[in-house]
Amino acid sequence: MSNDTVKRPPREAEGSRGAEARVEMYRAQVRVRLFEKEAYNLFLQNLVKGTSHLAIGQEAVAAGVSAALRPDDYVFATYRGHAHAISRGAPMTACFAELMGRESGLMAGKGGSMHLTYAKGNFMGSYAIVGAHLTIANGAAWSAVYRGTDQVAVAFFGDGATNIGAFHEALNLAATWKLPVVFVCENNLYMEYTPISQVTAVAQPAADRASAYGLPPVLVDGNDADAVHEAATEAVERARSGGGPSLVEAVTYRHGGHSRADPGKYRPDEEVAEWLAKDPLPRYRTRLQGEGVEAPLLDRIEADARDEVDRAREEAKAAPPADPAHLETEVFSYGESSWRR
Amino acid sequence: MSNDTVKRPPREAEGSRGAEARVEMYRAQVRVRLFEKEAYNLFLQNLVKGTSHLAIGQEAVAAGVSAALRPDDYVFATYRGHAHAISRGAPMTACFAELMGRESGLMAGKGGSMHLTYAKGNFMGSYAIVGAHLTIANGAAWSAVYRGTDQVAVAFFGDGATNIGAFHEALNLAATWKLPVVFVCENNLYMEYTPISQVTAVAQPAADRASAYGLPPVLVDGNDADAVHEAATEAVERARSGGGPSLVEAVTYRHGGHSRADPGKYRPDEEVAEWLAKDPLPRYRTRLQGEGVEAPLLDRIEADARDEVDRAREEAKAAPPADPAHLETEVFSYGESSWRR
Amino acid sequence: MPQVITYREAVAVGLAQEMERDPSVVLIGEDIATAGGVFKATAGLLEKFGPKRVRDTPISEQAILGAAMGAAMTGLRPVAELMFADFVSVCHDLVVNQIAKARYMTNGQISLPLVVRFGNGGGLRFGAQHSQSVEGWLMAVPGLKVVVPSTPADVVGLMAAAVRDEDPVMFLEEKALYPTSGEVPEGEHVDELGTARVRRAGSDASIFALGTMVHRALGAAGQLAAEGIDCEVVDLRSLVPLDVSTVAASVAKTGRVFTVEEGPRLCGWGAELASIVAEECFYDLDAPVRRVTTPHIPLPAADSLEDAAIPSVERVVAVVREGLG
Amino acid sequence: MPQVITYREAVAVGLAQEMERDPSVVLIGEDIATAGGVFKATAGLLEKFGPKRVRDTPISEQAILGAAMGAAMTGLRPVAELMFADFVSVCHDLVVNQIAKARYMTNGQISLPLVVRFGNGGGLRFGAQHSQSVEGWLMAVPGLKVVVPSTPADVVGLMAAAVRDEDPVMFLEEKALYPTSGEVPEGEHVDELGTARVRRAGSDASIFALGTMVHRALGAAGQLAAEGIDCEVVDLRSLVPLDVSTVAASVAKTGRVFTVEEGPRLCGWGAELASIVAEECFYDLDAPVRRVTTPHIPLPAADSLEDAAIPSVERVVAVVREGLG
Ligand SMILES: Cc1ncc(C[n+]2csc(CCOP(=O)(O)OP(=O)(O)O)c2C)c(N)n1
Ligand SMILES: Cc1ncc(C[n+]2csc(CCOP(=O)(O)OP(=O)(O)O)c2C)c(N)n1
Ligand SMILES: [Mg+2]
Ligand SMILES: [Mg+2]
Repeated sequence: MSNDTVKRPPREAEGSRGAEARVEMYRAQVRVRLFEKEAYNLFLQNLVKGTSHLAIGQEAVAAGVSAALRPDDYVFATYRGHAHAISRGAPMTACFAELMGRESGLMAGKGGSMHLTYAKGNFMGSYAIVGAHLTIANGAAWSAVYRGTDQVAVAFFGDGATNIGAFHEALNLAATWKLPVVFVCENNLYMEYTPISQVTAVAQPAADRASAYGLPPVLVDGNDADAVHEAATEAVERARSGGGPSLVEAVTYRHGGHSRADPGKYRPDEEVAEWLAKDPLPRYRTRLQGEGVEAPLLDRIEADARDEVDRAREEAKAAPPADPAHLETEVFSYGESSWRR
Repeated sequence: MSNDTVKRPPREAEGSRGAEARVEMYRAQVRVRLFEKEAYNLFLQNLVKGTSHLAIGQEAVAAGVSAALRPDDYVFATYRGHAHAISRGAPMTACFAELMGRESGLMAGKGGSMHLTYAKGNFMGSYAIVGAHLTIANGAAWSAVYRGTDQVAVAFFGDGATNIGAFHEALNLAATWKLPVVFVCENNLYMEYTPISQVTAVAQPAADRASAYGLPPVLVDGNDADAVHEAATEAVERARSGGGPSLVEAVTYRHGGHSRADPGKYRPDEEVAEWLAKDPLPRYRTRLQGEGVEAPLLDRIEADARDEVDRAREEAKAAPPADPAHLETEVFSYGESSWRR
Repeated sequence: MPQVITYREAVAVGLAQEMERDPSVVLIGEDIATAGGVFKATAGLLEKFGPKRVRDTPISEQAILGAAMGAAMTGLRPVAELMFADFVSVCHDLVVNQIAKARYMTNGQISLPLVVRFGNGGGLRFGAQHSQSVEGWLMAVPGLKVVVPSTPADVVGLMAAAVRDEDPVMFLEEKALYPTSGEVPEGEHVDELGTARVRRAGSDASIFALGTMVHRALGAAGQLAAEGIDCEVVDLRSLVPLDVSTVAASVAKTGRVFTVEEGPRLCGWGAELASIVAEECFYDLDAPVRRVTTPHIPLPAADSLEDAAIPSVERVVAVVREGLG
Repeated sequence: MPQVITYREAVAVGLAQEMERDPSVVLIGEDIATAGGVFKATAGLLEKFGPKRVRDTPISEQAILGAAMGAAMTGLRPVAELMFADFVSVCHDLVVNQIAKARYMTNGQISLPLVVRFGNGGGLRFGAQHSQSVEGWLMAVPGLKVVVPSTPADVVGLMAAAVRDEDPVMFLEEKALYPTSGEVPEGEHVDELGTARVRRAGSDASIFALGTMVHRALGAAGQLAAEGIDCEVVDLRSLVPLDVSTVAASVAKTGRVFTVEEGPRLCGWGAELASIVAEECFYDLDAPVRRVTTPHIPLPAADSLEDAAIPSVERVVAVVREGLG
């Protein structure tokens, strides 16, 4: 075994459903929400130069699934991957720095917002060609089985990805080989601007396809971290114990547009209002409080996250831009780009 | 409308299920069987130089579906497409000549066995990259709807094609746009050498996927031209009347190997024996006779086909090889290949 | 009176001109209808021509190109958008094995009058999977025509030529040029595929460029003129067919050849052009052929890196100066 | 004692050598296990290494390469077969956007020690969709290494080097060479990527070739020698890395450059090589660089046509003779 990303010893297992774990799921959602809002501000200030795809409104999915995972599990995400990167421990400062093209960025500016990767946290990358990473997640799962570990691979993707060929190939291979993969479809009802229902032959783009791979349909409320966590825990256990892959469809909504400054105006006002009312954060906070978690603790979590985000943003802003001296490094394993010998 | 392949006036409709039509389905199977046997002989004599994929054992599918079509419908096939070409009226002489690389070949030697095309019969080609032509058939169907005709497009493909991305994309688009396409999966239980069951997450690779596109499962005995014809007629009517696509899985078997001289030894002897006993030709002949069709009529059909095939083979053998003077013609519409202006 | 419009607007102008003329012209692609395209290049066409002729698709690029191909062989003239040019990779089979080869394999039984539109190239800080210049990939495939306009007028005129062509045309719209403006002729405008344009006449050196890089080459020529170096800038406009005679005439005049190419170093159109010159214009050459390209790297996202990667006016100036020095 | 084996057998020999050495080497592909591959190049490996290490897949090329990529980034060294090289088109995204770019985009966080094997090239009368030489497509993509062996010994040695390499290597096996035989060294054999070989020394002209075309170039050199023309034949073996110094040394010696390339004319490795020579060896050149290629057409199926399309010994002889005349 040659690649040292796999040698890290697993940290202690997470995934308990106790009150503490649920408070942590709240924290996870708050951290992402505040990070994303700040990313948007930086975009409006023209400090994030390329594009960025925010997960505001969808935080419960990343939080619920991540809490069901072990640190040595593998996670693969899309261009809408800030939430997943942060959930796997990617430092916020380096994330902001990457978005702003700084030398201290998570990938030193080479990847940008759409490609956040944090191999130290087994966050194996964000992929910007719709569908591709589903097949790659299979590979990580296959490798885990081959190496005799009980690691699980998770791939997050959107509703739109269910109509691309790679989705089909990935699901069939995973099911046939009984790979330990959890495919998590974040169905936010829209592709870029087109409603998924307009271009899909079935009502639930993922769940209604599960049977085509011999899998049971799993449909959850993607704005409820507990529901997501429960479904994910079951799927992860199934994968870890040799039961093969799962396809989980979490129905959710992005509060903003698809990317950058898209105002998302193609969506009916009532629909937006309805989903804003289902905002996973206040909903979860209310639930926790209803179950006896003290408000000051939750306030504290919010304040801590605010501080963390503010600090990270300022640090990142202060960092120098990516250095053109490194333009040609890391094309090949010997550190540079030369195609000559 | 600029392409003159679409201007041909439709010949009279076929598709009746009367005795005469069924005798014609027998003839269709016999013609293909004898053509294919001859093609194999030519291969063994090294007169067919490239590869060839025979449909011996699968003739009932082409016969049953073709009898349900109108001459102005569009047909798309795979590299295993001799049967479909002949069913759409491609002259046997030109088909043999194409297999042997002759100037008089159906495509003057440019295509070969895997790419038989006979646009005059709306046989829109044989495609050798698994799955691609399913998406292309959609285009012909879309065009028919756009032009306001009631033409239908049919795509034949193998069981193995159900696991490639293009299959999924084609089915979803066809179902979403309600295109008049009939997708006919000829499930002969094997890809090249690997059983389809070994690499597929569901038992019926096509029928068990229909629901993923909101379609009903259709599974028929592919060794029974009547059963195929019935299912195809229903699917074609549905398509023609605006009901959208169908996915028909016809279970069948190839008597020989995948291609060329493959002896097909990876298949258990009992399995081969079982399927040889279900040979669609003697079975259909027996049925017709049982229903009162006179033996001499059927003998006559066989003898005629034998004559036709013999004559065609000899004519093709006598033809000169493809002329290198035409090597660079028909790359572009102005007749040649120049990339310079 | 000629109008000034953006390169982005020119796409819709060109398409509308052809759609009005010929009812067999239809558009498909992701988000091209209601949203007017992610680059807004098809804005207004749904409103003008209706949902039958301007259709949104699922994220299924193979299905998109397959639909275009099947429609083209049965009487329509589809124009398919692939959004970012990088996405040609998910439907490469349709492009290289099906669309490019159908006429030849069928000995002319099948014609494919279709256009594929791509948002091509970098400069927008989109990173390695959304910034590629794919004209070299396409040029390498027999059976495809490849066009890269550099001005709004060329977008309109070459689009018209592409739509009217009986062969599949890969139409590469330079993303970095969408916001740029220029004059377009009044009335119907139809240009000719396979014709290069000398954008600036000169006698000391020939700079061959394409798309976005034409403007950088012109910028460089301007600076070099101030130093007394008189460059000819040739906008190739079309890679297939390639206007070799205009290339050769320029080389005969200047004897010095430079190419300015946005793609990475290996096997791009610059290599092909250099090889044509080295074979056919050898005795006209007074100095080595020099190619300016992006280094052989994936494009980075950070602005400081992307700016260092893609050929700049300064880099072109430096290479030409050194090449003549 | 060196053994004589076929090019086809050499594939399995090379793979077995590496699989014995390193348990992280695994194979996947369509029909590679039970059937031993459609080219029979992996025959016997299932029996030797078992179904865990040699796995048949569905017809799902994207899934195959995705599995290889995900496995490579998590500790395995997969070798994936794509059967006919033409099929890279159905998983081009995995090759060009994912595998090629992962290390760069992640600034080295991800390593991809994997090999993709392809049955490359024509000559078998398989027609346009099963005969392509795709090395040019792959060479054009930053982040990929590209290897094309021409002899059984090179198959073994370069396969070992490819498997041991930390980067993704595209390993193109020439279908037309599978039945050819040659000596392979005894014992472990590991070669080096990026090294060209002078297969025949000569002083009048340099002929650069790859794979199947190396043998045609040697055939031509033999005939030309009889006419008193002394050709050097350089087998490039590897396009990335490219052994530019061996190329340049040969050009310095002969001053006359010919490339013999199986792919179609535009934007292949021959164009790149010609452009390198035109840029870096300009003052060594005594005559135009001449490229021999297949015309810019899809490959036809008929034997008479395919033979006329792909460069033949006679064509190489004629071009060199004319080029020196
Ligand atoms: C193959 C491919 N086609 C198109 C795109 C452009 N694109 C980027 S995101 C997107 C919409 C994806 O929708 P969905 O899968 O629902 O994910 P979401 O953005 O809603 O999270 C599209 C079409 C792409 N990146 N890759
Ligand atoms: C994309 C692609 N992958 C692989 C192949 C090689 N190949 C040709 S036929 C075949 C088996 C196809 O099996 P199936 O779809 O069941 O059709 P059948 O040959 O049984 O009619 C394979 C793998 C191909 N032509 N295209
Ligand atoms: Mg979505
Ligand atoms: Mg089959």
